[in-house]
Amino acid sequence: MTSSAFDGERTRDWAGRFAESVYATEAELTALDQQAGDGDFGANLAAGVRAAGPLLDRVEASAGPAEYLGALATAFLDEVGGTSGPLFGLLFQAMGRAAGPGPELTTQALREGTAEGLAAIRRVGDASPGDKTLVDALAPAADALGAAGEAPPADALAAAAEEAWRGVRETASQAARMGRASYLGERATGVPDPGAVGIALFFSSAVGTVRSLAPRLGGD
Amino acid sequence: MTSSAFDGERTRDWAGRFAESVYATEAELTALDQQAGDGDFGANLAAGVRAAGPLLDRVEASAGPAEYLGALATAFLDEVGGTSGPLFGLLFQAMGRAAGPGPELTTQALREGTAEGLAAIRRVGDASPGDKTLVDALAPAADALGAAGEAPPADALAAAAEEAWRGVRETASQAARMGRASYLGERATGVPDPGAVGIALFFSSAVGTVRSLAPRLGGD
Amino acid sequence: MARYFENGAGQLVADALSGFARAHADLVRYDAADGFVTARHTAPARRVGLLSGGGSGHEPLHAGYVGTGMLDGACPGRVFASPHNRQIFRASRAVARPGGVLHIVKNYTGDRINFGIAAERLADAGIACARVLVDDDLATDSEDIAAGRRGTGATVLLEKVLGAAADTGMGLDGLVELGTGLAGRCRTLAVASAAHHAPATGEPAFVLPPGELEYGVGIHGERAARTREQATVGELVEEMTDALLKALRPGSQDSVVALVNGLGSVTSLELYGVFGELGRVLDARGVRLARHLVGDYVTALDMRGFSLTLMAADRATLDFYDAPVHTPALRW
Amino acid sequence: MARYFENGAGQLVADALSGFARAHADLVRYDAADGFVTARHTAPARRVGLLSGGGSGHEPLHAGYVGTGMLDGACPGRVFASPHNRQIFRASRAVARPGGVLHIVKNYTGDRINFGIAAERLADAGIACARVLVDDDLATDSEDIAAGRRGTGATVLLEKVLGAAADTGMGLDGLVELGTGLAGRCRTLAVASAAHHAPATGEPAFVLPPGELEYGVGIHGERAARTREQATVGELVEEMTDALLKALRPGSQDSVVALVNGLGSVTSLELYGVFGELGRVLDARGVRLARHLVGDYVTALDMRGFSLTLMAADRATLDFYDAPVHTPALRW
Ligand SMILES: Nc1ncnc2c1ncn2[C@@H]1O[C@H](COP(=O)(O)OP(=O)(O)O)[C@@H](O)[C@H]1O
Ligand SMILES: Nc1ncnc2c1ncn2[C@@H]1O[C@H](COP(=O)(O)OP(=O)(O)O)[C@@H](O)[C@H]1O
Ligand SMILES: [Mg+2]
Ligand SMILES: [Mg+2]
Ligand SMILES: [Mg+2]
Ligand SMILES: [Mg+2]
Repeated sequence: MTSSAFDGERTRDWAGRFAESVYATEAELTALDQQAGDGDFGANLAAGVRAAGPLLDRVEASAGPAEYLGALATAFLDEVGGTSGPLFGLLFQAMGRAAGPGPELTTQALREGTAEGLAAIRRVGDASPGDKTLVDALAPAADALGAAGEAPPADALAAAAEEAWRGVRETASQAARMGRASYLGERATGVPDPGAVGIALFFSSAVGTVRSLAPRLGGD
Repeated sequence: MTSSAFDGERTRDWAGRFAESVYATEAELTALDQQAGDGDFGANLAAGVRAAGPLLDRVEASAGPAEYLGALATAFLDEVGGTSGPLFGLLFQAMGRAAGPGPELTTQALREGTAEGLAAIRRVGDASPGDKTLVDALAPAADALGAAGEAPPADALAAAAEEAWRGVRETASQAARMGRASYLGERATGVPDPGAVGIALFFSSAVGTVRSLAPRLGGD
Repeated sequence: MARYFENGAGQLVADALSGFARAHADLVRYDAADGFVTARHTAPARRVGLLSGGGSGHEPLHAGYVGTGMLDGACPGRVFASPHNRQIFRASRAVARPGGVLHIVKNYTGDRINFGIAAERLADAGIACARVLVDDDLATDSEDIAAGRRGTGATVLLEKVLGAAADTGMGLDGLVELGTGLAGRCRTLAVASAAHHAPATGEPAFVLPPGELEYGVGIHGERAARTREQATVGELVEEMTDALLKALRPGSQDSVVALVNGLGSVTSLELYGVFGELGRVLDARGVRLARHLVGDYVTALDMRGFSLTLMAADRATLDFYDAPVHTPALRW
Repeated sequence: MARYFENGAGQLVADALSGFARAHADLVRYDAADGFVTARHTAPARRVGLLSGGGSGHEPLHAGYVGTGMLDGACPGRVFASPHNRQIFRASRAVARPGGVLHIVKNYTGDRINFGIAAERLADAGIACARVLVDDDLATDSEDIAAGRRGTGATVLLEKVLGAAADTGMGLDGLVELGTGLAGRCRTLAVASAAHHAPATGEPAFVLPPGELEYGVGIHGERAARTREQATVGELVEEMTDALLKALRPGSQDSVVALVNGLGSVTSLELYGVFGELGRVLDARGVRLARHLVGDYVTALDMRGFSLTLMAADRATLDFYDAPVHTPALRW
C-alpha cells in the first residue's frame, strides 16, 4: 500500500524510473522494432529520456507534478524526431496540463490527462484501437484510470500499467494497419508493438523500475 | 617454290585464308586481349573478316588485287569499331591503293603499300615501335618487304610473315605504353600483344592458313 | 560506411546541407540551427508560403525544389526519418505570408504526425496553416493499409504546380483544393532490382535473388509486398503503365504528365529506355503524353530501380506546370 | 542483366537513344541509321560546328550536351567503346558549317583513332576539320604512359566554353587555340568505393575489399593504378584538391571552376558533402572558387565514386562559361 499523496518529488522519481526502465530495456525495444518496423524505436525513446534528464534536473525543488510532466513533454516534443517521440510528448503535455498548478497529482487529473493525451495522439496519428500501435496500450490504461474512481493515484497508476501490459500482449496477434509495418502485410504478425511497450513502461515506472521486458511479454 | 604471278584470284584466296585463320584462332585472340586489354580483340577482328565476306564475293571474277584489298579495307574501315578494326582498314586501304589498276600484285607494290599503311597507322594511332601494339609486328614486316628486292611476291610475303611473328614474340616482354593496358602499369607484361598477332596472321595467310597460335608464340 | 563518402556516422545530412547551401547560395538560405532551407527570391504576388519536408535520402527532394516558382522552404529530416515538429514549426514561421503557410506532406505516419503537431503549434501562434497530402503510391492502395497510400514521385509534380498557382496570389483554400484534387489524379509505381545500401553499415538493405525484382517498392528501403521475375523493360513498363492508367482513368479532356524517375543508381541509359517504352504504351492506348521529366527526382539513396508517375492533367494544370521555375534541381 | 532494365543484350544504347530523342525532341534530332544526335537550334553566328562523342555509359555525356550554346552534335559508341569512324564522318558532315567542324575528343586510343580516320575522310571530302584533345586525368600523368593522360570530367567544361566561343563566330583556328589552352588548365582526379556493374552480366567489374578505395580510377571500369584506405571525406577531398592545385598552379589572375561529379551511384548527399569540403580547402589555400557544378555530369554506368575537376579560368573564360546554354542536361 503506497501513501496516497503523489507530489512533485514522487513525479520526479516516476520520471527517473521511466528513464531507467528505458535504458534497461533499450536493446529489447530495438529488437522488437527491427522485426516490426525500422529498428530505431529503442534509440528514439532513449533519446527522449536522455533529453529530459537536464530539464528535470533544472526544475525547482518546490515545484509540483505539472512542471516535471512539462519537462518530459518539452524534451519529447522538441528533441525527438520520428513517429513515436512527439506522440509521447503529446501525452506528457496533456497530463501536465491536467495536473494544473497544485502540489499534488490526483487520480482525477491522471484520468483527464491520459484521456486528453490519447485524444491528441489519435487526432494527430489517426490510429484506431486494433491498428497495432501505442494506442493499444494507452487506451486500456486510460480505461483503467477511468474506472479507478477515488482510488489513490499510485493504485490507479498500477492498475493502468497492468492494463497497458495486457494491451501490449494483444498487439502481438494483431496485423499492423498503420505505420511502416502495414506495408509488409502479414510479415509483422506475432511481434508485440514496440510503441505500446513504451507506454506500458511509462505507467509501470510510476510504481517501480522495469529491468526486462521478457516476463511481461510472455504469458497472458 | 610458289608461282611468281600474284593475281586477283590469289589475292582473293589470301583474304579467304585470313578469314579462316581469324575464325580458327578467335578464342586464343580473346584470351590474349583479356590479359592485356578488354577482351574484345578476337570479336573485333572476326567482325571485320565477317563483314568482308559478302564484299569479297561481290568482286567480279576478272578483277585485280586492288579490288579485293579494297573490299577488305571497306569492311574494316566502315563496319568495325574499337581501336584495331579501323587500323587494319588503313593498312588494307594503303595496300589496295599501291596495288593500282593492274592485274598483278608486285613485290614493289606490296613494299609501298605496307610502308604507307604503317605510316597511316602511326599517324593516326601515334604509337612507336616498342609501345607493344600492332606496329611491332607491322614494322618488321614492312622492313622484310623493303629488303625483299626483286623476290617474287609470295616469297616476300612469307619473309614478312616470319618477321611479323618475331615482332609478336618480342611484344611479350614489352610493357604497354599505349592503349588501355598502359594504365595498368606492369600488369600486362609477359603477354604478347593481340593486335600484333592479328597482323602476323594476315601476312601468314598469304601463304597458308593458321589454325593455332600456340606454336608461333612459343619459342624464338 | 566504407561505401559512403562521409565525415562520420550521422554527419551525412548536415554536411550535405551546408555544401548545398554554399553551392546554391544564389537561390537558397540554410538555417543550420533549426535545420531548414528557404528561398531567397519569391514572387511578390505570392500570399501563401509553401513548405515541404520529409526524411533525407530522397534528394533532390525537397531542398532541391526550393526557389522561384516552387517551394518557399523545406525541412529535411535525418535519413529516411521525418523532420522534427519544431523544425517544421520554425520553418513554417519563416516562410509564412499574410495568407498563411501550406504544408505539402507525403503520406507517412511520421511526417503526418510531425507536420500535424507543428500545425497545432502554428494555430496556437495564430498562423493560418493547411495541408495537401500526397498519396500517389499505387502499390499501397489496399483495404488492409489503414495508413493509406504512401506519397512518392507525385510530390515533385504537385510542388511545381502549387508553386505556380501560389505565384498567382491564390489563397490557402484555393491551394488546398487545387492540390488535393491534383493529388487524387496522380499515381506511381516503383520497381527495384537492388536495394539501397544503409549508410551506417554500407550493406544492402535487403538482398534480392538474381533475376527478381521488388515490385511496388517504397522509397525508404522497406521491401515491396511482392517480388516478380525480371522481364524485358518493355514488358515491365507496359504492365506498370496499364496498372497506372486503370487506377487513374484519365478523362477525355485530360492528357498525362509523366515522371520517369530514377531511385538512385539506375543509369540514365535505362531511364531513357523506360521513357521510350512508356511513350509507346501511351501512344498505343491513345493517351496523350503532354509533358514529361526523365531523371533522378525522388530517390531512395542508391537504390537500383525506377518509378513511373502519371498525373492526369487538364489545360489549367499544364499552364501551371509550364510556368517558369528556378530551383537547384528544376529549372525552365 | 537481371540488374539492368533493358530489352536484351546490346539494346541498351539504341533504346536509350530513341527514348532520349523523344524526350528532348524540342532540342535534338537523332539519326538512328547513322547513330548520331544533332542540335535543332544553334546560334546563326556560329561558323564552326562542334562535334563530340565517345563510348556510351557516361551519360549525360555527350548527347546530353547537344543544344543551343554547346554541341552541334554527338556520336555515342557502344558502352565504353569508341564510336565508329563512319558515324563520326557522317555526323561531322551533318554539323559542319562554312568554317568547318571541330572535334572535341577525349584522349583514349580508340577515340583518337576513329576521330582521326574520320578527319582524314573529311579532308578528302574538302571539309575543314580540327581537334581539341581533352586530357585532364591527373592519375594517368606519368612518363610510363605514352598514351598520355585520359580525358574525363573536363570535357563538359570545355564543351560549354567552346560552345559559347563558337557562338561568337570564332573560326576553327581560334577554337583550337582556345580549347587546347584551356585543356591544359584542367585537371581531374576520381575515386571509387565500388565498381560499376557490367551490363552483360550484372556483376561488378571488380571487387574492392571493404574499407578500400580505388584512387585515380578511370571511367571505363579499368581499375586505378593504386588503392588507398577509405578516409573521411574531408581528408580525401583535401588530398585530392591539393594534388590538383599542385598540377595546375593557377595564376594570381585566375580563379577556378570546379566540377564535383558523381560517377553513377554516389548519392547527392555525398556529392554536396564533397563540395562543402572542396570549398573549405580552396578557401584555406586562398584560391577563389568562381563557378561550380555539383551532380552527375560524366558517369561510368553505376560506378560508386566521384571525380573532382578544377579548371584555372581567367575573366574571358568565365564570360564564355556564363553565356546561356540550353541542352537536355545543362541549362542556364
Ligand atoms: N499512426 C500512429 N498512431 C500512433 N502510434 C503510431 C502510429 N504509427 C506508429 N505508431 C507507433 O510508433 C511506433 C514506432 O515508433 P518509432 O520507431 O519512433 O517510429 P518510426 O516509424 O518513425 O521509426 C510504433 O511501434 C507504434 O506504436
Ligand atoms: N595507339 C595504337 N596504335 C596502334 N595500335 C594500337 C594502338 N593502341 C592499341 N593498338 C592495338 O589495338 C589492339 C587492341 O584492339 P581492340 O581490342 O580492337 O581495341 P580496344 O582497345 O578498343 O578494345 C592492341 O592489341 C594493339 O595492338
Ligand atoms: Mg522505428
Ligand atoms: Mg580490346
Ligand atoms: Mg574494346
Ligand atoms: Mg524511424
